[in-house]
Amino acid sequence: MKNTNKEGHSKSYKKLQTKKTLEEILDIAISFEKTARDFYTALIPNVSKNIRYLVEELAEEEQQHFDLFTNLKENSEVKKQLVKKINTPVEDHKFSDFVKLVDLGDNPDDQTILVYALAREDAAMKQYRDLAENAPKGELKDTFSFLAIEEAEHKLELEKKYYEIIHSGGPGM
Amino acid sequence: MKKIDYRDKGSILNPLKNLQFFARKPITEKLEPRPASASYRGFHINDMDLCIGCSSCQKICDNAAITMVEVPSIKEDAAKGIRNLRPAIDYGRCCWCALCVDICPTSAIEMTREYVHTCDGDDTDSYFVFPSENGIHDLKFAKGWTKTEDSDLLDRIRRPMGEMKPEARINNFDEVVDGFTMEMAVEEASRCVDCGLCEDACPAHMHAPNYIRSIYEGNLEQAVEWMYETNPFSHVCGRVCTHICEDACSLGRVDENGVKNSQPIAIRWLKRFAMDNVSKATIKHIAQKGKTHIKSGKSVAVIGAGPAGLTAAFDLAKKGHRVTVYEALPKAGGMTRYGIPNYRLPEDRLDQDIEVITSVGVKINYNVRVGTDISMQQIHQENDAVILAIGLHNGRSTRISGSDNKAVVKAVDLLRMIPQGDKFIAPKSAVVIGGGNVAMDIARSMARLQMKQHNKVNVVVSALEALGNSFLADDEEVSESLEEGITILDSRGPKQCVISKGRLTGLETVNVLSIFDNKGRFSPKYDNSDLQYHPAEMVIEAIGQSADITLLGKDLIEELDWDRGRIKINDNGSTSVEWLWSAGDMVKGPDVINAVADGHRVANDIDSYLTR
Amino acid sequence: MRPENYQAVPLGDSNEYEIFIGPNHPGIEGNYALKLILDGDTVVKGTTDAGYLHRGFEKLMEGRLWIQNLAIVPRICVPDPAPMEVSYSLAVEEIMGIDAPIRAQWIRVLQLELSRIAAHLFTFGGHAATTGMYTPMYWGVADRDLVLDLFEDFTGGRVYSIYNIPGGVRRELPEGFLEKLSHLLDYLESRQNDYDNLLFTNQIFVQRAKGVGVLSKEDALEYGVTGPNLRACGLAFDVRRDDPYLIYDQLEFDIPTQQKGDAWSRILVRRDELFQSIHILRQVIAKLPSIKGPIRTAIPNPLSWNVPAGEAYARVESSKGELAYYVVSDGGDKPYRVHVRGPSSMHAVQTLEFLAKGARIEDVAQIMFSLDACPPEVDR
Amino acid sequence: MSLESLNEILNKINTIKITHKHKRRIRVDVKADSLTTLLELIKGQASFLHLSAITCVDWIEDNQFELVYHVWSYEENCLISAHTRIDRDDAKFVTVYDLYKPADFFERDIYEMYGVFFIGSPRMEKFILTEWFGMPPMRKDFDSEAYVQETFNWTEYNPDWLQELSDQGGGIAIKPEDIRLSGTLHNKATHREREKAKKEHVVGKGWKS
Repeated sequence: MKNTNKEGHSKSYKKLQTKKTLEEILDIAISFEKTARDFYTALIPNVSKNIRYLVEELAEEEQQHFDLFTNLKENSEVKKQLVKKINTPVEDHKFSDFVKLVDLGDNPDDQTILVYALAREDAAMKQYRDLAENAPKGELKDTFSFLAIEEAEHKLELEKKYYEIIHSGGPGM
Repeated sequence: MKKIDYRDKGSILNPLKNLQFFARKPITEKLEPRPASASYRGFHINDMDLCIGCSSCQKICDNAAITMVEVPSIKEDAAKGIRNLRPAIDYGRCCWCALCVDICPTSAIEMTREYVHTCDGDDTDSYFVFPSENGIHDLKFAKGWTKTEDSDLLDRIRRPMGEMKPEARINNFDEVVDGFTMEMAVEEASRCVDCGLCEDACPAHMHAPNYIRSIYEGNLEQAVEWMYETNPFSHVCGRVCTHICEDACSLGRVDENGVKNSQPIAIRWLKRFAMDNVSKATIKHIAQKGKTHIKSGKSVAVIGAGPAGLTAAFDLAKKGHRVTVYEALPKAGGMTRYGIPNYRLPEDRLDQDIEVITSVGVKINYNVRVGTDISMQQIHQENDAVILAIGLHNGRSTRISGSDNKAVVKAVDLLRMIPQGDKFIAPKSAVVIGGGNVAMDIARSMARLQMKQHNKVNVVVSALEALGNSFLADDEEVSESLEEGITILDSRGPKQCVISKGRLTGLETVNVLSIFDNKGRFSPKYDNSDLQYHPAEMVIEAIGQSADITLLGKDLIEELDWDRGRIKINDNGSTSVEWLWSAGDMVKGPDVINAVADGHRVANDIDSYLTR
Repeated sequence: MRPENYQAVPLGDSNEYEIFIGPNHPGIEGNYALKLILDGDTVVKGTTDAGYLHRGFEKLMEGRLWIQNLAIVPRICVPDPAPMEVSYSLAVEEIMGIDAPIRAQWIRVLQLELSRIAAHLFTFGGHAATTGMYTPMYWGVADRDLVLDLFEDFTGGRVYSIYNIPGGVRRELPEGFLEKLSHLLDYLESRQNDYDNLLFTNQIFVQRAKGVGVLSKEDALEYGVTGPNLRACGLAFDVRRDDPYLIYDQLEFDIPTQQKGDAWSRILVRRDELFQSIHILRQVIAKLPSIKGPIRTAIPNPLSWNVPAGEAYARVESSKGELAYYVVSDGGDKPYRVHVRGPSSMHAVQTLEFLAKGARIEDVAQIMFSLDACPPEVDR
Repeated sequence: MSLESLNEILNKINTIKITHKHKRRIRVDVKADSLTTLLELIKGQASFLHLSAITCVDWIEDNQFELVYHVWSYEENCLISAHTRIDRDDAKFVTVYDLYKPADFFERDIYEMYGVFFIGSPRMEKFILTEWFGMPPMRKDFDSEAYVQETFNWTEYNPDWLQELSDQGGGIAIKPEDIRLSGTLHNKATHREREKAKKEHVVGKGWKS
């Protein structure tokens, strides 16, 4: 399996930049989450059974994002939460930034999967952040900021998991 | 003073002198309780949060006035040494001597200045009092008798453990600590209040109060007997145990509202003392106790001759089963041999533990790597049950840039080489990434080799965690490392291994701003602008470890159930595959005593499986 | 021989009959009884009946940890508990081969002398009451209460101080304690005239007490009499001076004596002793602030404290006389044997029986009280 | 009197063992048959007039009673403790009443508490334990705590707070007599012991859960 992270960035960036409404942006974001979810779901049988839980959790988390964005699009009430979220930004801890990204290969180990997922979230976060910076004030900017925060949050959670699995020997220790 | 003459006839009018009292102001005392003095021994109060339920008050009570009562709403926490027992006092027996106050290890129980209690007729129930922070009548009275440093009855301070001076120990792998003398051991043992919190906290539930008592009585053989009831790795645990027991010890509680300075009993060192002072022959004899001579006809294979595997093997062999242990490496002990340096655990001590275990009839096949030399299927076919206890022998890598250079090595691999006797040339300078005990082990081993070979120590430990706060290694490991000339750079995150022309030149790190999130979960946060460079000929990664499960083969991996990366086991160590059990580090994480406990659990379950 | 509603029993054809004094006679200090055979109102024979307060302390102590016994020993003599604690502690310390720090020894002296004052104040009243005078009893008890206030202040308990521990004392003196003590001593001294007028030179009392219960020096020695009772016969013996313990050899005090050996002599010796105690306490007040240092020599954790095998006979001078604890250890965590030698065991039995013989019935109570016997020392 | 001359007097007893514990305490150990001679000697020749106490110690494992005579000299300011041992099975000894009148009290006390009969003592009869007909209670083989257990009942309390705790599944866990009367302080609070106790108490009484 080829890692498509890097080259995917500019393409999707342009795609998003042209969108002008919240709904349009969310549609794209939803499609990204769907792609990610499908990617992880497809990966599940390819990894050794002992670490399958990692990929399953990743797929599940992407699904949650998918649901969240879909919900956001359809439900105006939820939009209030969007504003609330923007006011509590999540900081990027940069903990995993120096870990080298390698190809997933046919039979990736847990660390490779985590690093891959982290890189993916990092890219998404940065992309939304850029878009938010370049967007004019208003709903559009807010939406991008929100998405950036969502991705940052996911990255942070993954980093905690990364610390537990790689740096301390396993979860719950 | 006026002398009174015996011949004094006085005057019959003498009493009349007292008529002057009509002119004196009468003394009137109000008929109400007078405030008691500041150190009055009145009714008890008990701080429920400070109280740990150790029941020392009950033991010292000379009138048998204290009953320990179970309070279900208090959460028990064996590892922290908290029981849900609290004292209730029978004021029909109490004599207000305050010995309970003076012995309380945590200063939870105290006395107030309240001293009046009345009740109707036969309402004697009101004499049985369950003191809380508010006292008998829920009235806030000022404190009376509380413990002072003078009145404290407990011996709070440990007997110091002598150790080699840094200069003396830095160029060799001799054991650092001296161990107790008989006198010191007896004194240390005498400090014990026999609360048993240690026993509850110990994963293997070692009968620490019993063997401490035996040591106190000078009966070391009996102490060893107590130890072998629960732990065939008593030499090992006497030296390198994580001593959860000592964290639970009621004498180790320090609290800003309670006792300011108190040290737990050196349970681990006492165990070491007893083991070192009983002959191998006697220990072998003790280990035989309870061994059945009836052969069950069943056979069990154990994969991995570490503490978990061998404990299970020990138990099963004593129960009459034929036990074969497969060990990939040339000697037994697992991580205790190939992970722990000699200066902490001399090999001959470990050898003795192993020898005792094999003496009950455990057979170990060395240099047999399952999956390569013999297949899992074959083992399964030849045995009724199989225990997988292979530990965590794969070191994790940071996978930062340059970490694939051959001068970047993993600590577990290096540690394995040192006792194997490999001729290892230490680098003149090394950086260790990691802040746990493994990092300290390799750093200190490296320092010793450097001193031996180059006469100069140059080891830097770079850890994410902050010293004195989140640092993972034990305090004594840190302080001893520092004494040995090792530099510890805490709160540093590895950025890259700097490679120049294919050669490693050093490690670049960034600052770690914080380590915990607001829920106390590890979540390191980097400041990439704060860069540091540590030149080194070698970078040693000592972060996490994982189990090498390839020996299972694809099919078995697929057949087994897993739990977040580890083989899923039930409470008895049984996996989802009927004939397979798993124990030790690979399922519970690295800890010797946990592995021993696991070994017992698995052995018990297998025994009942085989004899059902 | 303890019939309820005891009636005087005529003995055959003689003029003699038997009566029973006690065990709760108001003229008796504590619970014990005297069986008297009377001829008219003259006592032909008196026999002490003890055991009403037997609580088996010596047996109890064999079943309790060394330190737990500290809560028991003061109970052996309620009016004067401090010497019990100190004596027990001294015996254990001797077996252990340790000494209490100097400061603790001074504080112990302070406690002992205060206790002596309290005990004597108690006795004055009791003795007077046996002659029908009750005011000294009210005064004595009221003034004793002021001493108890101080006990409460520095030991945490009014009567059972439980303040000593082998190796020292449990607590530092509270701040300002010595000033308080000094005030109390001033007050007690100011009361001297009152007490003298009311009791010691009051002819109503003196005439009743003079010549009653006369004990010669020889008889006193023969019967093992000690303390004020012995000193009232002219022998200036005091454990504090002649077998000194703690820091008594550094203190200056007189040993008051009288020559006649009767009830009045005995109460006069006690009166003088009270003022000697004040004199000693004044010295303690002057000296104690300059004695710094710890108040306890460390002993092991009491739950596993084995006192090495050995024995010690620790004597102190209580308000009643020679008090001694004979403690034997077999190296265990509890005493193997504790023998309490209370001075009253000599005074309340053989001496009393000796003095009662030939006495008049109305003097018996006074004789009992003038010996200042503490019956639980007999019973234990 | 000098220490030498005192030693000289003491050494008139052939089998004596003298230990000078400190300046005013001398311990001597003599055979039972020379004890009276010893006391006669030190009273008559060394002014040890005051019998401070006689103590009996029950050395049950040696099957012996030890009698200790503490005698004090007002002149020498010195206490001699004379130790002797007698057979526990044949608990008889001669009185020293003729030498020391207070022996009456002490011997009677020992007779009552240990059952040692003093031949010639004026009052070998009941004194303190008038209503006691059991074994002399100070003997080591008399277990007073067991006697108390058999003879008396413990007060059963059931205050509201205890009822409340019992309703929650808690209640009395370790009774004081479990610790105090077991003859050892061995802890009953470990999980192991409590689980064991719980199992035992299911059928028994008193366990509230």
